[in-house]
Amino acid sequence: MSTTAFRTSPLHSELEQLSPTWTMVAGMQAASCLGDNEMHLLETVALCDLSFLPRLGLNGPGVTGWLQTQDIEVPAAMYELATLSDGSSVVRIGTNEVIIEGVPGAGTIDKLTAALATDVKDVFNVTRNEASLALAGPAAADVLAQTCSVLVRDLLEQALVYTRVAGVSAAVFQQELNGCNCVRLVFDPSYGIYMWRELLKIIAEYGGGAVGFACLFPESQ
Amino acid sequence: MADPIFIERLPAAGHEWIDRDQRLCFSFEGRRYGAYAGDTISSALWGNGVRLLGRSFKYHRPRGVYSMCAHDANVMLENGETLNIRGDTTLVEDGMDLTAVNTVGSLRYDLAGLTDRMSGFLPVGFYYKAFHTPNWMFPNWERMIRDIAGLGKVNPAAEWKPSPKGYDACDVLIVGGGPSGMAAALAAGRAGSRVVLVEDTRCLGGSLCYAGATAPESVATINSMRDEIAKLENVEVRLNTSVRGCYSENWLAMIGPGGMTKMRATAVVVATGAYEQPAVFRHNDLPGVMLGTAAQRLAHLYRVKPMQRALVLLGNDYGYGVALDLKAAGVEVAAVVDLRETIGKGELVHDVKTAGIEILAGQCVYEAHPAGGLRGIKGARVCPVNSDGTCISTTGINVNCDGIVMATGWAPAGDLIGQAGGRLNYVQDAAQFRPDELPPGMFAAGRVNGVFGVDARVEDGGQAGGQAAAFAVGKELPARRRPTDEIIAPSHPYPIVKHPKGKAFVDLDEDVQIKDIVNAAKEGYDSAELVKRYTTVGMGPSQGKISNLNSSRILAKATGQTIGAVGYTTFRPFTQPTTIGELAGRRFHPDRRTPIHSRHQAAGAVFMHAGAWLRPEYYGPRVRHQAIVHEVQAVRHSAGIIDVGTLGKIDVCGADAAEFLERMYTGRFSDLTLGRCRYALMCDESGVVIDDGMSARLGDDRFYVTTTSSGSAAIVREMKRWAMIWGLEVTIIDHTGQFGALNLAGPESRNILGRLTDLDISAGGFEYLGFREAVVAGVNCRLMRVGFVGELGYELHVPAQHAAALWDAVIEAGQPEGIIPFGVEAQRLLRMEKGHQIIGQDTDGLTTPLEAGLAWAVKMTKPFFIGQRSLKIVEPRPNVRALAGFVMHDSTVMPSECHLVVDGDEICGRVTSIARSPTLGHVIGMAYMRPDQTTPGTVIDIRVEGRLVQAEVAKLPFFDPSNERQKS
Amino acid sequence: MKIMTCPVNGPRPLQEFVYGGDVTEMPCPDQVTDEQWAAYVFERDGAPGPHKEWWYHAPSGVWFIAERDTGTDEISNTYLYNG
Amino acid sequence: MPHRLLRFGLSKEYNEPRMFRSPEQLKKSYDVVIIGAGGHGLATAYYLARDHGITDVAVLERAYIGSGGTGRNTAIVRANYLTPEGVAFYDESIRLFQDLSADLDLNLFYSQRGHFTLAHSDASLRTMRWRAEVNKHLGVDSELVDTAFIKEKCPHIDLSCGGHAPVMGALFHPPGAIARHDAVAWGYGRGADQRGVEIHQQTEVTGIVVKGDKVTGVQTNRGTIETSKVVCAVAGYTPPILEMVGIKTPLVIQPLQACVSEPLKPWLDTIIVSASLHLYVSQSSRGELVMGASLDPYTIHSTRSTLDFVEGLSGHLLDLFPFLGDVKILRQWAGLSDMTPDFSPIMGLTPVEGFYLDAGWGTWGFKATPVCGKTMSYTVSENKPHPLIEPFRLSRFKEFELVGEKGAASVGH
Repeated sequence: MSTTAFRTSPLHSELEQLSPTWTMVAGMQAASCLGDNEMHLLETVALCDLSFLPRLGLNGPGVTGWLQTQDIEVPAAMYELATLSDGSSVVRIGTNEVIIEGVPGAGTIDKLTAALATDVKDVFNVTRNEASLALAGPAAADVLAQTCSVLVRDLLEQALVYTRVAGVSAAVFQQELNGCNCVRLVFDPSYGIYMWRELLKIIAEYGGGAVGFACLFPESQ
Repeated sequence: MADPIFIERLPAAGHEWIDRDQRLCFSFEGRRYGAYAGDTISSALWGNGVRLLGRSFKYHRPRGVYSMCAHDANVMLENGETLNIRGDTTLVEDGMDLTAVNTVGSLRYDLAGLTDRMSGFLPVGFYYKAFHTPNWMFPNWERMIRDIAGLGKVNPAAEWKPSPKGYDACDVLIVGGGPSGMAAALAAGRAGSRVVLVEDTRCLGGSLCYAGATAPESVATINSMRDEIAKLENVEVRLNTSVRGCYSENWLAMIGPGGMTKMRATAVVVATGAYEQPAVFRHNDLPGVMLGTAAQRLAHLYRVKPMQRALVLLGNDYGYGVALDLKAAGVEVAAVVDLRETIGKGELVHDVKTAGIEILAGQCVYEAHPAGGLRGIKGARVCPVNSDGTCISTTGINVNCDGIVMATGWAPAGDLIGQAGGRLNYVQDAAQFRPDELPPGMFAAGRVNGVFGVDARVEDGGQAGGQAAAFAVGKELPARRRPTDEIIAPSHPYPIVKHPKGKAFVDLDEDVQIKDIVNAAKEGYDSAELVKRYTTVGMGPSQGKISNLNSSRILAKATGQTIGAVGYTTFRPFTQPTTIGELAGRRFHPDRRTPIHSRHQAAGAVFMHAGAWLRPEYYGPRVRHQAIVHEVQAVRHSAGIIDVGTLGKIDVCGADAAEFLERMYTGRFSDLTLGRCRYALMCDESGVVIDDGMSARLGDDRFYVTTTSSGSAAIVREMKRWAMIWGLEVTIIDHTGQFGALNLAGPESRNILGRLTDLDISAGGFEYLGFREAVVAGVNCRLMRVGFVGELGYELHVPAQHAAALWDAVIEAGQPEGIIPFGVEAQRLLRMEKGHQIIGQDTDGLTTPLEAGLAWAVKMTKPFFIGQRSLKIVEPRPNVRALAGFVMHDSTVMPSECHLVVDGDEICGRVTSIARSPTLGHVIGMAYMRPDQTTPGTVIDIRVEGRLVQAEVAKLPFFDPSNERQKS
Repeated sequence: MKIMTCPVNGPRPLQEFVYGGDVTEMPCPDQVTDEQWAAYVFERDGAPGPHKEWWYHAPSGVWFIAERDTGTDEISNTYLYNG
Repeated sequence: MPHRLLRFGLSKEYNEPRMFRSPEQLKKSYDVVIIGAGGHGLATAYYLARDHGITDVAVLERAYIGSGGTGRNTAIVRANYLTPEGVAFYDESIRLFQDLSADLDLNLFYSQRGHFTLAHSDASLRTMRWRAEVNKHLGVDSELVDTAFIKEKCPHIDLSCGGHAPVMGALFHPPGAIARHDAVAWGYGRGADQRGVEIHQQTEVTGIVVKGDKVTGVQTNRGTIETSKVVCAVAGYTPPILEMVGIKTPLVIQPLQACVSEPLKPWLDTIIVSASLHLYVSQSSRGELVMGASLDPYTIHSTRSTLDFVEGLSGHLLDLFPFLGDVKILRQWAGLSDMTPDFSPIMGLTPVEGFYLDAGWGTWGFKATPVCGKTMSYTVSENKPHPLIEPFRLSRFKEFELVGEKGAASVGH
């Protein structure tokens, strides 16, 4: 079975109102640019929708073993993020559970999805259509502190935490994108619009705003 | 308009808090006054000679500056927007227009002031002893009492402003920026801790900012310590920030300029200082009578001359310093009245003597002489007194003065310690409470710790800071020893003088007098808590900061106990009144939207809140009822599509998946073959129905189950727990938010779906209750042939990011048949025509499957399922109620859901679902009734608005009993 | 605010957790009297003191057991369930 | 001014009689020992003495009169329950409350305000109608009302609820009232004391002597007492007492928190409850807003306060009354609720002869105070359950005959 239809970001309708430049990434219309003020916003704090990044979840007793056959080493430690050769990252979120997140142009996820098509024993595909945001810029830490009891300075390098942000369960981790230190939030897409709006309200108080993904993934242009 | 009244201040001094280059203008009770930037409302008014600043709560007695730091509630103002503004601590803003709260008429001519004259008739708890007979009169009395009581008026037009709220953490939090707090910050900072030092005033220094003669070196001390602190990068100072509450594990609520910060501190140093306590004597509440520290604050911080001619009533050497400060401020000190028989030998005493101020030892102020209708004082009578507060004679001497300054002792500001579960003990020699057992990670320093000398406070703070820093890193605590303290500020054990005419106030907030406490004790309210509850002492806006100690003293004397035995009432948050807005913060309301939300908006959906979800109730522009009928007819005659993405969607995977479902659900699933799905009903351990959905078999080791929208989170949780307890090889994958789902229903649905997939969906190829995985409209899709609405229908489940595309494709494909989206209401109606129950609407918190007509979905013969054992207990019993369908041919009066099914006086049950069926053309419904009533044809009575209407029990389903349509 | 240490996610504010009640052993349904079964379903140990409790870390979906004194609210130990 | 106040102004001395004596020591034995000098215990003592002539009664209190739930609740009285059993029971309580001030000759500030339970969803609207219909069927004044009616009675409320789950209607219960909770205990205490009952404060029960299946005595920190009848009326402190007699129940203890604002001029005349917002609020005759929320989410036997509670409550309060942002909260506190699975109390006889239970008071204990006194005193003197409390028997659980009041809990717990 193969999917040909386009994907839609949970924030598509919100982004649309900001009259963005749309760029097709991994089957999704993604907002690459929201105006010419973006670099300036990044100097305070900016909010960016990264829901277009392909994500694949795997669960089941066979996961680690099978990934090895696919030449992917899953970090032994829980929540530790490892970066693969093509820039995708892999993280263990349970004894038998793993998430892989791609970046524009990376092939790992397509490869694995194809391999999974032939039923693999004890490896179960977990759909990971989360809403995925980046808080970028110096004030990102302050914005997070207003919504989450886990502070940025508590976040370890290369590790994610599952906590609550603005009352919503979310995975939070730090990531440097295009030289810009980002706080990444990944959570249930049904909360996407709520979260987007609340964060924008707070960010506005810092003089920040929404940006397209191109300023964090310039090479994808 | 006349120029504002403005009286010039005392000559500028180094440490003053006012900015003489900035003149402000504000009005109070209709008159305009000048002020300097940095003035608080109280300092500006007092500085302009205004003495009457407020009225008391009960007797509406005139009140003025008392503590000058809002430890009393004398000066409470409103400006039409904000209410109960604290005059002592609120800065004057240009253009403010203020009035005092709780006056009848005006502050100056307050009609309610009469209550003071009648106070003899209104003793402690008077309201418990009248107004209740005759019974019918009470509401009128209560109205009157309510109108008199209460302080500020709320403004219903006031708009809500979001207030920021943030989390923070530090190693050592130091509460209070006085000498001990600053020393603690330095010690902890130098030890390398991440330190946050909070001070609730505008600058560091604490009491040293206004210490004057009581600590001549103070300004130098502050400056040097402040500079040292500034050098430490790991010490952060937060001014104008106060800690309002301390909760478990050093979780502290702080309010500052940026709203509320929720601080987690590994260690806390409480350096909150002490509340100066008033003396109690007749008319001790009138304008002009104030605490020593209040006079010092006025004189040093705001350069306001507190009065012209002062009488200083004191019980410690500190008071001598206050007398000197007054003199330095140009106040004529009429005399110093020292409650102690033998006066101290300290420097300050000596200076007072040399200053030629008369000292009256072993004397007390027996009463103040009111002036101008209680709006001030003109003198006082001074009498010889014993240490226990009894006057040796009451003739005494009269002293003229327009102010009485009281320096008789302290109570530790131990609120945070108490809130955290620490204890204070009464220390006889210091005549005050002192921290005893402190909870782990909490340390006290300075005056709150009973240490008063400046050097001693610095030393004490240093030790506390050192201990806190050690605790923060789990090191052993360095030893602590009490610094030697040249005590100039102990407390007098009983600065309280009775007067036959009363009006000697213990609690100014609540107008509680000495005799009130004594009488309460006499009546049997003889413990600290009962006295509080009966007299309301300490229950006012300042929560007893300057009344609880004297109240305990009086109670102890009245009951012949020690103060230690009487103790104090429980400390509770907040240390200062805290606004609801600050606590509420931004008010996050997480709500959920399905991936198809924007499509519904475009289609004119009217949304309803279903738990956190927003769901289309029906689609406009038609009005509600017409829209629903329209949608129902589309489904019955052609095709409709509904977003069911809110359903719980769970993958149950693993070798034991089938066994797991056998145990979780009442039905059988081990025999569910590949490509089939089945209704799934879940009970709790007591056999009560809690959830239902569909379960489909994706493979030998993989099932896909749906749950109710509201139940999903809890069901996933419970599945995970049971899977673990049973030790089954099964993995629970929650796809609820990750999947979108829609239900394509109606006779035309097969044709429409056919255009979107290569899957064989012919009647034979994809039968009723079949399950398939196939590509539909270019999307990997899970298809279930279900019949919830009683038509040929397909539930399509796809990854959330593809749901919108699928929805668009189906709508597009259905154009020839005129497909339309339908909402929750239409679906409810459709399923009812089919007699399908909705768990939670047609069942309640105690319904078993046996009562709900769901016995068919329960396989009691299985070895085990959750709730089975309990059902075995109730199964043999006759049901007390049963769910059945009914129809109404005459529906001029139509019942609503939850109208009762009655038989005479007996309640037999209730209507759970009812509607006029567009398809059948009459009213249909489901109701609980007595089992013997459930035979079709039986006529049941339903009470509607007091009258009985008849309905005829009918067989379910109402529509398409042979299920031909959904199976077609 | 109360802090609880999830064996997997570490110390977190209590709001991130869901309380799952005491850990109780389900008796074998066919070997108990109706009364014994009712006792299992309804009766609780409501007295203050050390309890073994189920707790669930909602953001990560982890169930674990906490040994907590319901009188003092002190948590002495938390660990994953193992049979 | 009422003539009753004249005596104070006219006499120099304050000659009010003592409310309750404090007996020097415990007697060797009593006919009945009641554990807990809260409203329930003292009311039981009062009616035992007044209606059943049993005056040789000791009421034992660990701390001070009314120190438990009596002085910690939000003082709301209502009868708009869901089950016929519950409605009949609480309706009798209201009837007793209405004359109680006169009966005890103490003004309890029993103030009939009208009680609104707001519905924010069609589901809760259904439950509200269900309650209204059952209430009316049993002659209790309750009605399902629309938003216009709510607005008329409570003009300042924001029915849009700040755009989150707007109010769709409400269950209106005119008899809903508030009262001065402490005074209820004081009044019953005085009444009992005047009739010879001994109230012993600072007296903690350390054990209960049971011979065979019979109660024979009570051990306290002040010595042992012989008695054949013990009433346990300690609500949130029940489980430890039950351990003394080896009785198992479904009771679990959860704190219920409340808070109070500074006094305001009257603006809220009704009692407003919202289950979905976890909020109830009324304005006391002193002018304070008295506010409560739902139970704390887990078991703990301590009355500590939490910040989450008052943060959440403040947010929800602003949903309904957005103009209260500047109003200040003075104090928060907590009490212990002894919860049952069906949200109905557990009352009456127990497997231990002579041990009578008055528990399971969860969040509805204060409103039941008078009727508990009435029915428990009957039950104790007759040694058989009063008809009104028969459905609340402890054995209902093993009989799987619960009395489902969950739907009528003032706040969704």
